[in-house]
Amino acid sequence: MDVDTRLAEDWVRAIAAAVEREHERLTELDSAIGDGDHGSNLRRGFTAVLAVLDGPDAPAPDGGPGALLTRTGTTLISKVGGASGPLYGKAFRAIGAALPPGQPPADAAGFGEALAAGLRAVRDLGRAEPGDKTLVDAWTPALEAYRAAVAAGAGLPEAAAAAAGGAERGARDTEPLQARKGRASYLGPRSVGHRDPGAASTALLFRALADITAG
Amino acid sequence: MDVDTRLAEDWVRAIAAAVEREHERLTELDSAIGDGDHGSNLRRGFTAVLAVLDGPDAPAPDGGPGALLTRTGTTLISKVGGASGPLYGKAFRAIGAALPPGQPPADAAGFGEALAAGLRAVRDLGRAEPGDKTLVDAWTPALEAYRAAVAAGAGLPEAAAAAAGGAERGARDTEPLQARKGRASYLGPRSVGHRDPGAASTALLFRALADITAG
Amino acid sequence: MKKLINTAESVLEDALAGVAAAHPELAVDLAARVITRAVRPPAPKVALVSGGGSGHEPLHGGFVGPGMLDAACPGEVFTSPVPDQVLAAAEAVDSGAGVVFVVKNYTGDVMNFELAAELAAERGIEVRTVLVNDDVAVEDSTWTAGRRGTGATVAVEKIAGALAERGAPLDAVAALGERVNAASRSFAIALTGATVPAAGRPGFELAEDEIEVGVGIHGEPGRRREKLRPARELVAEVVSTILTDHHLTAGDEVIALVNGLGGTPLLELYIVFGEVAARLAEHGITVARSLVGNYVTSLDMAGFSLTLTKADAQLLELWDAPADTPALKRA
Amino acid sequence: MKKLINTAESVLEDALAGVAAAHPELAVDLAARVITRAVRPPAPKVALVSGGGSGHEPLHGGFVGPGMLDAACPGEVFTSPVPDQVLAAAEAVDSGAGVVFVVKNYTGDVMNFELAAELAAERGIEVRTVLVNDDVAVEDSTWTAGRRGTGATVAVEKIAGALAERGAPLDAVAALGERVNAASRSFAIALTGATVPAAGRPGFELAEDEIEVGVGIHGEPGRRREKLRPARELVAEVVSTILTDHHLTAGDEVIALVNGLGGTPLLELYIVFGEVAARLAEHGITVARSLVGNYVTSLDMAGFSLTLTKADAQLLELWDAPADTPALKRA
Ligand SMILES: Nc1ncnc2c1ncn2[C@@H]1O[C@H](COP(=O)(O)OP(=O)(O)O)[C@@H](O)[C@H]1O
Ligand SMILES: Nc1ncnc2c1ncn2[C@@H]1O[C@H](COP(=O)(O)OP(=O)(O)O)[C@@H](O)[C@H]1O
Ligand SMILES: [Mg+2]
Ligand SMILES: [Mg+2]
Ligand SMILES: [Mg+2]
Ligand SMILES: [Mg+2]
Repeated sequence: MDVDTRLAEDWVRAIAAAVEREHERLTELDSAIGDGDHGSNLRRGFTAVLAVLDGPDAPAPDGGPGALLTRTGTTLISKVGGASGPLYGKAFRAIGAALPPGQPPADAAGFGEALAAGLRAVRDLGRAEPGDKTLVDAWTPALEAYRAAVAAGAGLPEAAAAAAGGAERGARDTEPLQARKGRASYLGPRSVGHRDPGAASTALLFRALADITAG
Repeated sequence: MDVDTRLAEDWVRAIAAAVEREHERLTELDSAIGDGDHGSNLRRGFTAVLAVLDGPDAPAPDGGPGALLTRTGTTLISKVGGASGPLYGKAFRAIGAALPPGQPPADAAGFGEALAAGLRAVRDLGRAEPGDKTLVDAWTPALEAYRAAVAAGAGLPEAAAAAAGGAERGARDTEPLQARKGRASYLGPRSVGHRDPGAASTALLFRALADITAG
Repeated sequence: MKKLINTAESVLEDALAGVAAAHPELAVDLAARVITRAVRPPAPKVALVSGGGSGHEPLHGGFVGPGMLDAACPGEVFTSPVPDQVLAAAEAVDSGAGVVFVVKNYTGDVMNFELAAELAAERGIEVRTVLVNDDVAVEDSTWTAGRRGTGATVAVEKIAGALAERGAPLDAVAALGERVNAASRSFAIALTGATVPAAGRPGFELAEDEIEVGVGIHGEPGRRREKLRPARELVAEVVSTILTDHHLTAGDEVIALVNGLGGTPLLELYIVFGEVAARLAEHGITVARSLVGNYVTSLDMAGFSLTLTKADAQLLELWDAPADTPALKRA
Repeated sequence: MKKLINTAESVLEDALAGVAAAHPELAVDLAARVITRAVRPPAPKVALVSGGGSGHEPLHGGFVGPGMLDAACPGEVFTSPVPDQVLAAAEAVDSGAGVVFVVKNYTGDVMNFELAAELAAERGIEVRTVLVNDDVAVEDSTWTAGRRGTGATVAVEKIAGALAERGAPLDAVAALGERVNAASRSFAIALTGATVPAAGRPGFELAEDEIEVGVGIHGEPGRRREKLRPARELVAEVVSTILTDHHLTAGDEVIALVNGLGGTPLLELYIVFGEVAARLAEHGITVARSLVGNYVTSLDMAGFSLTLTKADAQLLELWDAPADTPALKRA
């Protein structure tokens, strides 16, 4: 299974559906250690992304997965706001840029490089280290699990499933951390004991990839 | 028993004590159909009256009951505010004016005339009719009961006891009325079913008179 | 009850100390409880004095200054000032040209200002009283103490104040104040009750989905309780209630005040104002001037009031005249 | 949740429609979500652009006008604006003299303004960013995203805005903005949480006798929870927290802002201000200028923040300079 335009679109739609389903939980997590808008931020963003995909100006079906993901990122940047808008926006733009047009669709290993570019974009912009209690803490183990699976010979479905597991573990593991970046850092030690909302949404993103690639 | 300076002062002090004891209840009544300040208004006023009575500038013990009651009224006017300040203030000033210096202390009948002057002052200023759901509805039956007792030969203690009963009955009887004066009138039919706070405080005033004149 | 106060008893005293510290352009007589301008206007000038219970800030102290009031006398929370206070204010600012009392129509305010007017007359001060009674939630009948005074007070103080500043005589200033009042109607909706510090809990309590319609600014309950609805519907009803009473017709111009009752964010007041403007436009009525914000509050009450003043050239010209007060400035 | 809104989703849109209707002196681009002055200042003039999440009104739209901002770009409630919006604002007001972004230090604001600055640079607009970070409740260390920007934003916008209005060049305006920020410290206490319309309930809930100390303006919880105490004690602690950080000494002059968070009556803010002035006097510090009111709010949150800006002759002179915005006017 390769990453073609169809798969990219399925992924984005699956994320949108997950955000629609889970936005209240994300907002609740953000109320505890942030400002209570993470769910509505992403929901607004992915609603706009769906409108683009369904609109007259949708990316061409033969434009390639890179263009679609780049467009997704651009839309997120221009609709989400907050910390998560630029971070996820830049991430999708970086993933898209790593899948240039005119190339054959990426395989599992190639897509792993694209996901790594997404994480690099997040870290370049947000300057968060692993352990700072941000979405980096879900994305990093997700990528590690993905790469380990690919190295062990897995295809995209298995690698994506591993990544989803890694992201969920990573999100859970943010609970004991004290935040050092973003709004939760203001709480100091009071941020301990809560799951990071951005890490939780990153887990949705990788779970969506696993879902749409699974048999 | 005649109304001398000592009795007038006892009366005022007894009212102050009753207000101190009951101000929360008066405020509660006023919250239901007014603005929730009747208790604190009267409390502020009678606290000031006590300060005058206990202060360096207290009315002279030989100044007569009229001077003391007039002074009480003046103090209420200058400290209470709201509707009840001018009404009770004018009432006490009228009662005081009806007990001029240099006269022998009023007897039960004479004091009845003074109480009637008090009610007249309230009605002149506030233009409330009986049945409008105001302190007039307690003062009017109090005065009637007082006069009936005096006409039947009662002295001050019995007349005051009758007045207290009349005032309490009158206050209770404001409950089914729809207010036509004061803040409660804004409520229209919603004022029905609540006791008028001013009628309730008038009942305290006559009960205090009964208490200090009773054996 | 959670409030930023020292004690319930010292609220007014402590707040006046804050006003004195914050506003060198005002003179605060802490003993008499009177706020005046620090710099007296050139005499003779008709003086405007207003006052009422505290808890409605910036009314009235926030409107003392060139172009509006000469003095304010704040009573205890939700309690009209006492006559001594009003008299002290009148004595402080009378320049011989007379004093206009701007009085909101509540029994307590009316009586206390009336007694003060008598005392002032005894001292040779000429007094006229402008009674503000704009609240259409109250029927003006023998069954009530008459309509309450609310948001129109701001327009009266601004417009009559501007005329006084130009040297108009006592009767003209008073007559104009009455004209502004007659041209104004208000209606308020509350989402929560107000908590008087001395009472310690809200004057009324509403459920999570209830509103009080036709509420007063002292936490007096309204005439009915309803379910909360979208701002658009609430405003449509408020506008039509006022228009029904006011006989405004297409082509008329108004000064519109969307006033917060103290606990409602400005963001929501702008939403309300947007709806007001849209509804009036549907009726062909033009918003010539407007104010959106907290002007006549009711402590921490959430909700809003709408005041519409039918405008004409004179009223607009005076509305636009300079004012320099803590809460209303116009260059 | 009880709010005067149509729907949680349309809050910003509906409020902007209200701003447009209420303020003919402003131009509101409803599509781009940008508020500018209706009358452009004579070019060339350095333009000031600010923005941030909505829910802090009058910040920032209420400070657009002569003497302060050229444009504001309001994001969704408590959510920073998006880069497109900021870019649209910059393009709308750049006269060729460059644009100063006034950005409160929150990760989202910083990132979105940074992306906008890149886009603006691509279009040949010179941009400088003044980062406001005055909140001493947050330690400025590798353990945090740095101090938050709160009340000092008003002083930055007023003072740098006045300098820009006089025709100062880009770097001078930005440098002065930074100097004002560096001279400012803030600290806030909340009595209740704020309810974001889309969330439907308060960001945090406090018991009937609890306060949140060191709270942020987005409903971010503070650093600790305590029992409510008299205003005098709370203020004493807030003042000493700021002074400890600020190294103000006897003889210094300050601009003091006692700011309501949205749900606190002005009456209480004056009580707080009275205590602030008294505490500062004890330290020999003079309040040279002050503001008391709702300037940087947090929706319906009850509570206050105190901002002290160490003043000097230049800052005071520019603080006093003319301004004509909806929320801050100076003749
Ligand atoms: N510097 C950063 N680097 C990476 N992720 C960050 C950073 N700052 C914040 N985040 C993520 O953003 C999430 C919050 O997003 P959101 O609530 O949408 O924005 P905001 O904090 O502006 O309200 C946090 O839970 C965290 O995972
Ligand atoms: N016109 C009037 N005549 C007589 N009594 C009145 C009148 N108006 C109000 N009252 C009395 O005043 C009482 C309210 O007093 P208070 O609460 O102290 O003043 P306010 O209504 O100004 O808050 C009412 O309960 C009523 O008995
Ligand atoms: Mg958030
Ligand atoms: Mg009352
Ligand atoms: Mg009252
Ligand atoms: Mg946010």
